Amino acid sequence: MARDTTHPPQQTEDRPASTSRRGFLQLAAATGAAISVGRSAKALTDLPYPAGDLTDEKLVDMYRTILRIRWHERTQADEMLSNPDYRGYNHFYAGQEAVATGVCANLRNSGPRNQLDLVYSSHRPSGHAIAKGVDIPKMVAEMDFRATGMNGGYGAEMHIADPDVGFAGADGMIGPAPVIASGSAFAFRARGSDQVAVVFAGDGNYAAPHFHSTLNNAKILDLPLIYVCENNLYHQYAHYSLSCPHEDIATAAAAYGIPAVTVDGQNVVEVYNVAKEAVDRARAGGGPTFIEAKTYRYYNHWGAPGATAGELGAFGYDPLAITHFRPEKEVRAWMQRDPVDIARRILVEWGIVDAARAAEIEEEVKAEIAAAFEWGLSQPFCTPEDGLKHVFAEGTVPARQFG
Amino acid sequence: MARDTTHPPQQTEDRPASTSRRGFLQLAAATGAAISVGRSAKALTDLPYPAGDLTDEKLVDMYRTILRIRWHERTQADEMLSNPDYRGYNHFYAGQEAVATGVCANLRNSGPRNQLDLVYSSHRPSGHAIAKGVDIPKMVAEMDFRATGMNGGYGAEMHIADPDVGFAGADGMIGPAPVIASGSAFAFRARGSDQVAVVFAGDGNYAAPHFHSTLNNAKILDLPLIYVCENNLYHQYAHYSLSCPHEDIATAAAAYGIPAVTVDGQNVVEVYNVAKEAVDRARAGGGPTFIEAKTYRYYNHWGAPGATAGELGAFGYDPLAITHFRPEKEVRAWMQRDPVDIARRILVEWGIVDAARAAEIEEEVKAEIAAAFEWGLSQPFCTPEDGLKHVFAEGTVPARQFG
Amino acid sequence: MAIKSWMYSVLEAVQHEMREDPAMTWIFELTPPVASNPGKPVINLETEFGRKRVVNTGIDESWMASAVIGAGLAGSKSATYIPYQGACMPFQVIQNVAGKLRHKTGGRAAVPVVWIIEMTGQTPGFGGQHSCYEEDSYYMHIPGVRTVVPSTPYDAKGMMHAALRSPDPVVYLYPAGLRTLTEEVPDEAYEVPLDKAAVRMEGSDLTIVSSGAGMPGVLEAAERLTGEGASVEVIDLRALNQMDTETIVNSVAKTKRLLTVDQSYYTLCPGAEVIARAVENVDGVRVKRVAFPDAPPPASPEMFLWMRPGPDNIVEAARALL
Amino acid sequence: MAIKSWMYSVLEAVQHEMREDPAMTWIFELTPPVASNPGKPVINLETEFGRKRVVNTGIDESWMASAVIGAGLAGSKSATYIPYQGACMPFQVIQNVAGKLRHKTGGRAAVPVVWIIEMTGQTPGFGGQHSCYEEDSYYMHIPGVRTVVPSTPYDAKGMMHAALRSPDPVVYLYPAGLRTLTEEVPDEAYEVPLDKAAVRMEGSDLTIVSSGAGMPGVLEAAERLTGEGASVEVIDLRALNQMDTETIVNSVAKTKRLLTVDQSYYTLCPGAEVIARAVENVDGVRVKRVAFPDAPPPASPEMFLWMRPGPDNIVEAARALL
Ligand SMILES: Cc1ncc(C[n+]2csc(CCOP(=O)(O)OP(=O)(O)O)c2C)c(N)n1
Ligand SMILES: Cc1ncc(C[n+]2csc(CCOP(=O)(O)OP(=O)(O)O)c2C)c(N)n1
Ligand SMILES: [Mg+2]
Ligand SMILES: [Mg+2]
Repeated sequence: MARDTTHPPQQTEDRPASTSRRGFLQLAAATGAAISVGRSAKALTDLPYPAGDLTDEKLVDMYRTILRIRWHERTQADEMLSNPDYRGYNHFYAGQEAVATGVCANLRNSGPRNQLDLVYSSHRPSGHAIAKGVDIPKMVAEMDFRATGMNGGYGAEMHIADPDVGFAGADGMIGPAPVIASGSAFAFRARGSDQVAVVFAGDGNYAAPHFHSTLNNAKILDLPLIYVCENNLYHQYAHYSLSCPHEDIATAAAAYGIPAVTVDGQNVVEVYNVAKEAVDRARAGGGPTFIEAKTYRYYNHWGAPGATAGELGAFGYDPLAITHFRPEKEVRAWMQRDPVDIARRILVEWGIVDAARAAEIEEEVKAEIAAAFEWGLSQPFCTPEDGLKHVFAEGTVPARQFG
Repeated sequence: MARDTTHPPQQTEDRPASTSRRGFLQLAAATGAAISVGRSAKALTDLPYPAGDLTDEKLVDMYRTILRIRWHERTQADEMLSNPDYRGYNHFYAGQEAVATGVCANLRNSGPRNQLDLVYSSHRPSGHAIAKGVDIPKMVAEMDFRATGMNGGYGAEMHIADPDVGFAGADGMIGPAPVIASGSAFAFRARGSDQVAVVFAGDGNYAAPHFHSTLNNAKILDLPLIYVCENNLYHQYAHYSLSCPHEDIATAAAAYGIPAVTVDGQNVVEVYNVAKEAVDRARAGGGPTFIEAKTYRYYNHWGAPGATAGELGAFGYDPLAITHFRPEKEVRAWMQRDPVDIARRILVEWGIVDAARAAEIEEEVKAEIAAAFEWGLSQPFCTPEDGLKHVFAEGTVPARQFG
Repeated sequence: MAIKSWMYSVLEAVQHEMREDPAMTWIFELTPPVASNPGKPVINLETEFGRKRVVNTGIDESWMASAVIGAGLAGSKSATYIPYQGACMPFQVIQNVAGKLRHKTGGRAAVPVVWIIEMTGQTPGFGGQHSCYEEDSYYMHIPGVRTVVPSTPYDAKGMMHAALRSPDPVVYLYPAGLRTLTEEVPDEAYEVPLDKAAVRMEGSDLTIVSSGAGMPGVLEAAERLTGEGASVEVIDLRALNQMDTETIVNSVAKTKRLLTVDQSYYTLCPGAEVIARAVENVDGVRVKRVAFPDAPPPASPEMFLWMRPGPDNIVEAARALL
Repeated sequence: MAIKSWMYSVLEAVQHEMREDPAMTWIFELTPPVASNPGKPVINLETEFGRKRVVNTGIDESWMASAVIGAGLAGSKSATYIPYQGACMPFQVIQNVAGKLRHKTGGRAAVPVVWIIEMTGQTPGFGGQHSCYEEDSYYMHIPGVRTVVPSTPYDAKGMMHAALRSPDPVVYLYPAGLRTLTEEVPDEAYEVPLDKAAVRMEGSDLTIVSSGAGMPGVLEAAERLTGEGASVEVIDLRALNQMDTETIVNSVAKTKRLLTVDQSYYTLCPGAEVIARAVENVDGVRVKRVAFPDAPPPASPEMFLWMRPGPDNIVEAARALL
């Protein structure tokens, strides 16, 4: 959809409108306060530089990606809550969509394998996977353990991977993924490639000993690694302040001499911008960057306890949490700064699409996701004997359960 | 020996002499430059506060401890170089004596077990062991695998331990010791004891993932842990700058919000002072401290290659080092600021002992060490079957080598 | 005495020992030391003993495992609960430090600590990295550490008492799938030894040896085999290191037929050791081994449930031996 | 062809593969990839390939092991040399990540990496933490990883080629005590398979199975037994996982007597697996197992040398079986 550049968004300051793309965005950035929701929208006002290379198409794409992640989650949550035959599960990412989206929009997500940027994910992978461009129907099938799923039903949620789009995969363990990602970055540098490796890791990962290995070696060896710390305040039921002495985890990274920034993880353009700087630097041989995105998840740590079919988020105390839990009003407060809303408002306020078209896009995405679930959940179950395959590149291992 | 407080050391500045202990030491500290050797003795001039609680006896004791470590090493090196029957080995500590000595002089090294401060050492343990007060003859026997050695010949150099003096022991592995030491500190805090745990670890330990675990948990839990980083510039053959982005490793610790200082590791009083502050803080519940002692070892990483019987230090390139080595002139330069010389000069210049008495003490120590070797090397060898003991607290495990 | 769940029984033992010994500590990560049981008071170690003694750490099993070693060396009995996801994070420090400490110091160091290490592989759908029932083999090869794996709430409590009172370091494997078991468990403290197997059923035709999460399936299979007229002897290893050779050998000397059952991978599963000890000591034994194939556990329940040894597999393998 | 040392032979293979593949990397810590051999050019990978491809890291075996996994996932063949002191630091990431990657992704991920893991226990006087010859058991229980242990310079080179060309991750155990061995080794590239045992001596009375550092002692003992008139078959396992069952079973079916020899601790030493496979497949086999006791290796040479299985022990155990 064409954007009417002669129609600047409402202004709170008296500044001349500009028809140059760059100027327009600067202006748009400056007007953020006008469209903020509830709290001062640092997100839209403090852009470190205008997202000068963001075409309308890219902005719409990012909105669509955020919606895909959101509706994949909501649909899956509804399945979990109301379809007794559904066997999948998830560590929901709802609330954090702008992080994966803003970062991955900077990456090479298709093309020959040896050109792709690699994304390493965590136990909370479906948002990262969608942002990196995996086939959603196949992921849906995978999460319900179907033979034609993205990983043949071997992996399921916490272990999905799609090398074809450079999604190196989920890693269910806290600790190893960032170190392994740094190894990919090491390989890129060794072979003179301008690929970059990105790892998404939670605030919980900070305490793992691997955190030090990752950052120290990334710095020492000048690796094209982007460490995206999604600080959603909690690891499982514990607040991050219980295991981290820093208010900003980025402080820890800065100590190594690594460029480290914190960013409002709810605003996709802001995330995009800091990620762009990081990716550009890494591609140019400038070494690692640490990005801490301040964000929040709307569901509890795992699954859908506390959630209601048809509604976004989980409320009430997490029944799985015994001695620690997060306050319900904290969840509701964060939902006021929803990444979907913010992305939509950016599009509308910047005049890229109008509200009707934005709603239409959301309906398109909903339909796409519904179709993905329909396809995914109609796929065949796995063949038991296939469990003996893929241990090694060739052959099968012997069955041993029969004695 | 009585100190003549009316006879102040030579002064380079015009300051009134004081007969108060505190004043005297302040003065003495200020005069350090006069007794410096070759390079400006930051060591003696920059004492952060006067070593006000240091009695003459303690100062002499520290001198004696330094000498014990030194002569134990020199005697052992000579054994290695000229006695074909000698089987022991060492990672020599010569050059670093003031670090262990200054730190351990602040600790509780005798008394009931549940009052002792604990020292965790590294693969370079004999200096720490002597400073903590182990029985030297038994250690000598242990290092030559004798049945009556400190650890019955089971451990030998890199695995010695003496719980009776709170020497928790050497740990031949790089990484675990600091984390384990933090566990002792955790136990002290949990049971309301004012004991402290001290770990000595090399610059090489910085890169280990355990470094992060140790400091992070020490900070978060406010543990009475003192991490003494002996930065002797090299781990094995690699300069620490190859694996650490900080000029001062203390910077890394400071990032956690842990009080972190660097200290001239060649000056025992300066080490004593910073350690005192750390120990006092830890005992009072004030949490951890990181001390980086800048120091140097006179021998190569392991054993006596490059050394000559009867001479201190090893010169020429380490034949064990293939692609990396340290320059000989660096060794010689550091030997100009020898911890034995500096300790001796402090005693003499501060009027605690005169040069003749200082020399006499050295002779006493030499004799003591000679006797330790005589006793140690006349001890019986181990009984083969005893290898099956001490696997568990009770009993022996079966022999399995006979089929 | 009351019907108690596994976790309640275990925490009863821990609570008892912590009351006895004010220096004792407990370190956990995401499994709070809290349990309730019908008709019994809630146990919450964190609130009862306070956060100096009962600590919730960050996600750093290496620290947890190392910290209890340090606490032990400082003279404080100490235990930590390692969730299954981190089951091998502490491996090196247990293998190359803790297990060697007493011996390398000539008996002068004691490490009176317990690592409760969760094992899983009981939940279909949790595959790959989240489904490991393999630690039994890794940990039982370590000398100087007692590695045990109880299979009932009664043993779980008694072995926890024994582990916490032992002067030796203990790897106490906890097959998380057994958390649903309940049985009569005494309220008072008692010990179940850390080096004795249990004969769960006596018989003369065939010896079946298993441990931990393998036991419920073995007992079910043994019932069925008994119904078919076979006389089956069932041994629950309980102690993996030091293994109770005598109980195995006595049984096999009688039955001359041995079936081992493991949820661990086939190659070097505990059953391999059982078989080797049996045939080293008794001639003419016929053996079979049922185990998880040498493949990671797939997520798909269809694949996983087919691969994990169950009662049907055990019955069939037993029939082939009888 | 020339008489070459172990390390020279291995680095020849690495050098060859790195010349073939400009993306291949090598990560080391304190053992520089440098070797010389009489009459041959010095090999120095660091100077030849530069510090972008050949990296000397800090003391962080966890990073080294993980980095090669990441390199492999990025499509670069990669190898790392882990010194024996750090032999189990990378354990978790090999066990719970690398070994499971291909399977959990349904075959979509490949980890073409080699971890050269030093084992020791060959140097009397280096006890406790510095004397571990036990990793064979730990690593061979991991599915999805090929664990091998060559025992001759010829195999060392051929298996290094095979490992570097393998699409599977390979734990390549290197018994450092064998570094003094030399033999005729071809200059050109060749492969020795990663899943085949070698019959080192043929015979009909007794099968002796060992691997790695156990082999020189076994061969010496076999010579002596042959001198005494016994017909001994000697098998060098080479592949620990997947183990070559066929070669073992064929031999034992013939000899009906099996002696396993390991420097690993007795409980769950590789020999336990050999014995279990043998008796599962062949009835009426008499077995014996020689291994290091379940005790950490003491520093004292008197204790250590008595405990470590040597030719005398092997000869005696064999005589008792014959
Ligand atoms: C080594 C290890 N220990 C424990 C766990 C269990 N676990 C899974 S997710 C999680 C919390 C992670 O928190 P964070 O990194 O903040 O990510 P978030 O869940 O908030 O996205 C924990 C403890 C694990 N997966 N791996
Ligand atoms: C985990 C581990 N990896 C490797 C080694 C081998 N190693 C022994 S000492 C040493 C160097 C240690 O250097 P540093 O910490 O600076 O202590 P220094 O020798 O200088 O006293 C290394 C790499 C080890 N002991 N442990
Ligand atoms: Mg989090
Ligand atoms: Mg050093």
